[in-house]
Amino acid sequence: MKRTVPLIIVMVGGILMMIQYFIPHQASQAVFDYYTEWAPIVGAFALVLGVGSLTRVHFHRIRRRSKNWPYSLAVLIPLYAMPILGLMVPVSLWGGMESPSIFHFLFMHIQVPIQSTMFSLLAFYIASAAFRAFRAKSALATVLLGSATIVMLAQVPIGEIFGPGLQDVGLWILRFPNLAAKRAIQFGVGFGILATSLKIIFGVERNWLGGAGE
Amino acid sequence: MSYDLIGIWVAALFTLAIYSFLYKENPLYRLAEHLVVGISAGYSIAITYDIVVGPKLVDPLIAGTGWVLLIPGILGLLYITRFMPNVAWLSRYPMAFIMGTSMGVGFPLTMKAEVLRQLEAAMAPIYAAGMPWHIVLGNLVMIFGTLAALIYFFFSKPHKGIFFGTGSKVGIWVIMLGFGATFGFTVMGRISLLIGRIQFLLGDWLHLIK
Amino acid sequence: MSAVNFWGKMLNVDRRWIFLLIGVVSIVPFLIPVGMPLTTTTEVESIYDCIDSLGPENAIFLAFDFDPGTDAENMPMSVAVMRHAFFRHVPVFMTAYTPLGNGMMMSGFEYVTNQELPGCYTPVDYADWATYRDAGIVDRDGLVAAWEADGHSLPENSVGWVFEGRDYALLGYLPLFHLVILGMTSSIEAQYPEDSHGNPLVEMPMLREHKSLREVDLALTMAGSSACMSWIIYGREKIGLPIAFGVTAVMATDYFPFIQSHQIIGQMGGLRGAAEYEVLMERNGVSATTDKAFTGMDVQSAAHLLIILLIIMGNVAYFAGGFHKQHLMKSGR
Amino acid sequence: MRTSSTRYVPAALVLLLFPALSAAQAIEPVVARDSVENTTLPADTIASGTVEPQEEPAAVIDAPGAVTVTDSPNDAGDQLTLTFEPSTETETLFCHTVYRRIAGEGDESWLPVSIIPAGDPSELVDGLDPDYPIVPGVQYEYRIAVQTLDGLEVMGPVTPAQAVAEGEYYHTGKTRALIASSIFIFMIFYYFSRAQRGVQFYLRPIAGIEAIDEAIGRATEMGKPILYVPGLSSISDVATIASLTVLSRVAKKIAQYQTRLIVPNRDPIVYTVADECVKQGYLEAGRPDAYDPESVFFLTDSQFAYVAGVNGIMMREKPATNFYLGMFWAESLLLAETGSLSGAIQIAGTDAVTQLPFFITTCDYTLIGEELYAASAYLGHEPKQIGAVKGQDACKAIIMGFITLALVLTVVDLAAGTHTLDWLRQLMTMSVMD
Repeated sequence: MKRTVPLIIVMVGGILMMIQYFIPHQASQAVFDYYTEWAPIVGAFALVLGVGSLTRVHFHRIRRRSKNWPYSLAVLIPLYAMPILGLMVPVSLWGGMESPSIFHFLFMHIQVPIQSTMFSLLAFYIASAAFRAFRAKSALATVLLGSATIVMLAQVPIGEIFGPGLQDVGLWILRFPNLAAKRAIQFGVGFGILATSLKIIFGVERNWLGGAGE
Repeated sequence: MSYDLIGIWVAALFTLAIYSFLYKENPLYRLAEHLVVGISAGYSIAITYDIVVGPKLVDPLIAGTGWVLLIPGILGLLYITRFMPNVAWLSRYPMAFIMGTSMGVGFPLTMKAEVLRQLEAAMAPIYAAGMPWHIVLGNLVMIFGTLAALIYFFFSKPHKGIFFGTGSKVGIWVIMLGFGATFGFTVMGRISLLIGRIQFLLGDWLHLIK
Repeated sequence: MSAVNFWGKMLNVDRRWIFLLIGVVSIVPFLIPVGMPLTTTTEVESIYDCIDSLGPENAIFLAFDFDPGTDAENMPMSVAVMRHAFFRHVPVFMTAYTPLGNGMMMSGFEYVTNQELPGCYTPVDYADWATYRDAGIVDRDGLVAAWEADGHSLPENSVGWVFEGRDYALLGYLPLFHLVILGMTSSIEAQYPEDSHGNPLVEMPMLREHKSLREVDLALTMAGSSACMSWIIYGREKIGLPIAFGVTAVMATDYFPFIQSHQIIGQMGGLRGAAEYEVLMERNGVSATTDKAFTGMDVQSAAHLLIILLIIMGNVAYFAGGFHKQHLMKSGR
Repeated sequence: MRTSSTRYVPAALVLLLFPALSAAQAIEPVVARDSVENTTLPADTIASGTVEPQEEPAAVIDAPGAVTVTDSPNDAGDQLTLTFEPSTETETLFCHTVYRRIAGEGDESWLPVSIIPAGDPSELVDGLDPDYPIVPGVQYEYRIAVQTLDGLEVMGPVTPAQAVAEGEYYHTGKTRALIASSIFIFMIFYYFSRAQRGVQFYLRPIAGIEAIDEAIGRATEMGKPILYVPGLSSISDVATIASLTVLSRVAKKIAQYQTRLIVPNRDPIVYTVADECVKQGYLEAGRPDAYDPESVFFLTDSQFAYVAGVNGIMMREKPATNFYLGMFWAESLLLAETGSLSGAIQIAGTDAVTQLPFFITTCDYTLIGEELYAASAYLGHEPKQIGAVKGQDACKAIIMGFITLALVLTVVDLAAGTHTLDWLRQLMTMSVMD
């Protein structure tokens, strides 16, 4: 009941959908139509997992008054305020999801700038690592850095001053050797994904069952 | 002050709060970091209810037209049991449903789109009439490079001898050329993100640039 | 020994100085713009040509498959494509792969229709032109004529009208989006009974003309993650839907095999790809000026030069200082 | 298929351009120039000849001819394929309209299922339009009308469909995907079963794996701890699973050498599993008493705060060896940079292609992509995992075989002027659509 039934569901669901692909018949199509209708509904609830663990971690921090606990309020308050303001309060400056509203404001003027700025920090870190850590320690690392330099120059207008050929070389690297490497990796990754799918469908890989008690 | 103007000032404040981390970690940075976690999760809940759970589950149920939807509805609700230690195992049911079916659906399609199609494209002719030399060279590099890189990721034979030894050596060189391209593009991407923020700060906020 | 110390000190410089350096290099070119010319590549040109060959009888999908984190890269390309489609009067269906992408879709549309910016488009809400629709005026030219005959005139900055349901539809986010793509191959309306403003799709003229993905001429996915692959696996391979990618630079190199295998018609990679599109639009008179992506290219140039210099200096210091001999193990990769 | 479907676009447009007209047609197909002259004739008998021109002798145009209906192959019984003889008229012909009704129903049931502009091929797959679905097993009747540029509509004869839509039980267009999938599944299960029967497989040595022992030994000599970062992703990530397998082996080695281990975690579930792995490793080494519960811990769930925390550990504890195995995003760069400055030996491994270049340039050893999976099978000694690696290898060998064959054929073609490569490619080519 606890492990066997989920394993059966995975196996039946997986094999059914795999076979379904090859059968165009209306009965098979009906199975598929039910699936496309139901899966988003089930999938939508998966959000509960993330929200639940966030709530649990931060609620504990507040209750135990652990170090920096007030920041946990900064997680929990918007977490619950957003859906309440967006869905339950009538459309006004306070409620609703369209601009202007608190919901829209929190997303557009706090979430978006913070998240995009977070990622832009990496420009600084990459510069620092360029100086302090990227080493041509071996022939292979040298090839990597060389190819990177050519591509970096070829991608920006200033690359032109190093001669018109540089851009062509950069594009050539992208279109041929890069393509070869990525295609080979893709074959490997593709087979890896397929093998993992098989292992999960046939119950060889059961790690995903973990973390929910015995 | 208008809604948008306040918005730009608040956004600028938080942008600077994040950048202040470059100097030193500080409370303002930490506040911003936590806020973003809460807001993005809260936003996802609201949107998911508004778009899926409401119109596709709750509305038909209230209208009494979709009793069969109770099945996926209840299956979905079982996710909540994850937080009740005694019945946490029930949360495996919806997971099993989603994982099994999506892997089953994906299997033949992945085989077709990522393996067979790519194999078909890898079997390209090297030369066609009127092809310039660098394309022909490129085609040769592409075909031999793919083969060599595949040899590098081949684990069943030792990397010795002409075929496997040379092959894997050429393979790793081709892979490094490819990684060089990735490296260059990654640097480009990170700088672009910085450019986006500077355009916001100097343009939308301070109006120093157009 | 003192030489080693010098190199060692140099390598161990407080990295905040390097942060400052990159900050300065990224700001100065904005204040002194040069506008170096940019050459365009076939990967981007083929997308441009494809959209340029379409008209009001066609339709495209513009998928906002990215989160705010990659806004700076994906938004300029989305905006460029949207403007181009509006210019050619090609109906645009807009979707999102994630809930946050839904917000990006709204923000992209708001940017293109921001009446304070020159070259904007003026949106007409679905409800606002209901009377014309009821009167059966749904073709574009007739609609614009009737709308303007009733005393509506374009605002100062605007270059054209866009009618909701005729020229664009904001469909938004749905979960398990790969299944949504599959479902839309037989019917768009079955997946999206309403758009994100709550308008019924079934009445929209653009949906009446394009009921499923089979009747759509191109899907562009603006992606910051491997979400774009769903369009290939579930759209392209199912019904042969033509796909174009607009991806972040970090991912761009991975998708060259798909261009060669003709699974995608073209690809815009990062800010540079968006800048190329802007250049193409300006060159062909689609827009009066280039936009943010092209302006950013000066900074991109300067920053790339700086990073390359830093790599060279770092390696010189490393090898001159003899740090490469320090590791006792046999040298690795 | 694509071209035939896009042709509905202009067709539908026509419908919208003449909403009144098309509405009238839907209800009562008539043959008249304008609505005033509408004479509702017995629809089934209408042919072009019956129309009497009212004013100046207008072009009386030929009605379209016979309709041939066949069941579409490879569908769910919701499509019919139509071909018809188009009207011979070329000058004033505007379009053909295809009407359909269930056999035996009245004239009011005619549905204008498709409009085919003049000049387009006179064939159609009916049933793709979600507004006019075809029900499997139902007998339909068709008729084609022609419309002239000046709005005249002339009806063709009513034709009962010669076929009824039926769903098929096998999609003949998917045979290649079926063969490929079957070969793959067979290979994986073949090696599974061989591995389970105890066959020992050869796996080539991987440099990074061999360095693990050396790196642990070095840390022991120096009396410094070892840092192990199991990636930042969740437990469902294949890379995380691989990393945890490696971790239990590393923990076993460390237990033998009695070196200190530090494992900071970002994901709460990965943390619990990692803790179990380390405990298990110590147990297997026969030193459960040496296990320090403080060594595996949950740091924080926020990406950059996690990096800051790990970097702090690196600067304070100065570990002799850093392992970064698992799934990494942007933080790879920050971790590896700090590690290289602290002078540690670094061994990295991930399947995140975009992060690999940073690891390669900053770390001493890097497991590239699949090498990480193989490493976990290698170290984990689980027969099925090794079997899976072998099965995937066999499939890669097939791919290599095809590419080599194509290479040979292209050379043959160039030398002999034949087209053997085209032949091979056609053998592989699948229709773009299902």
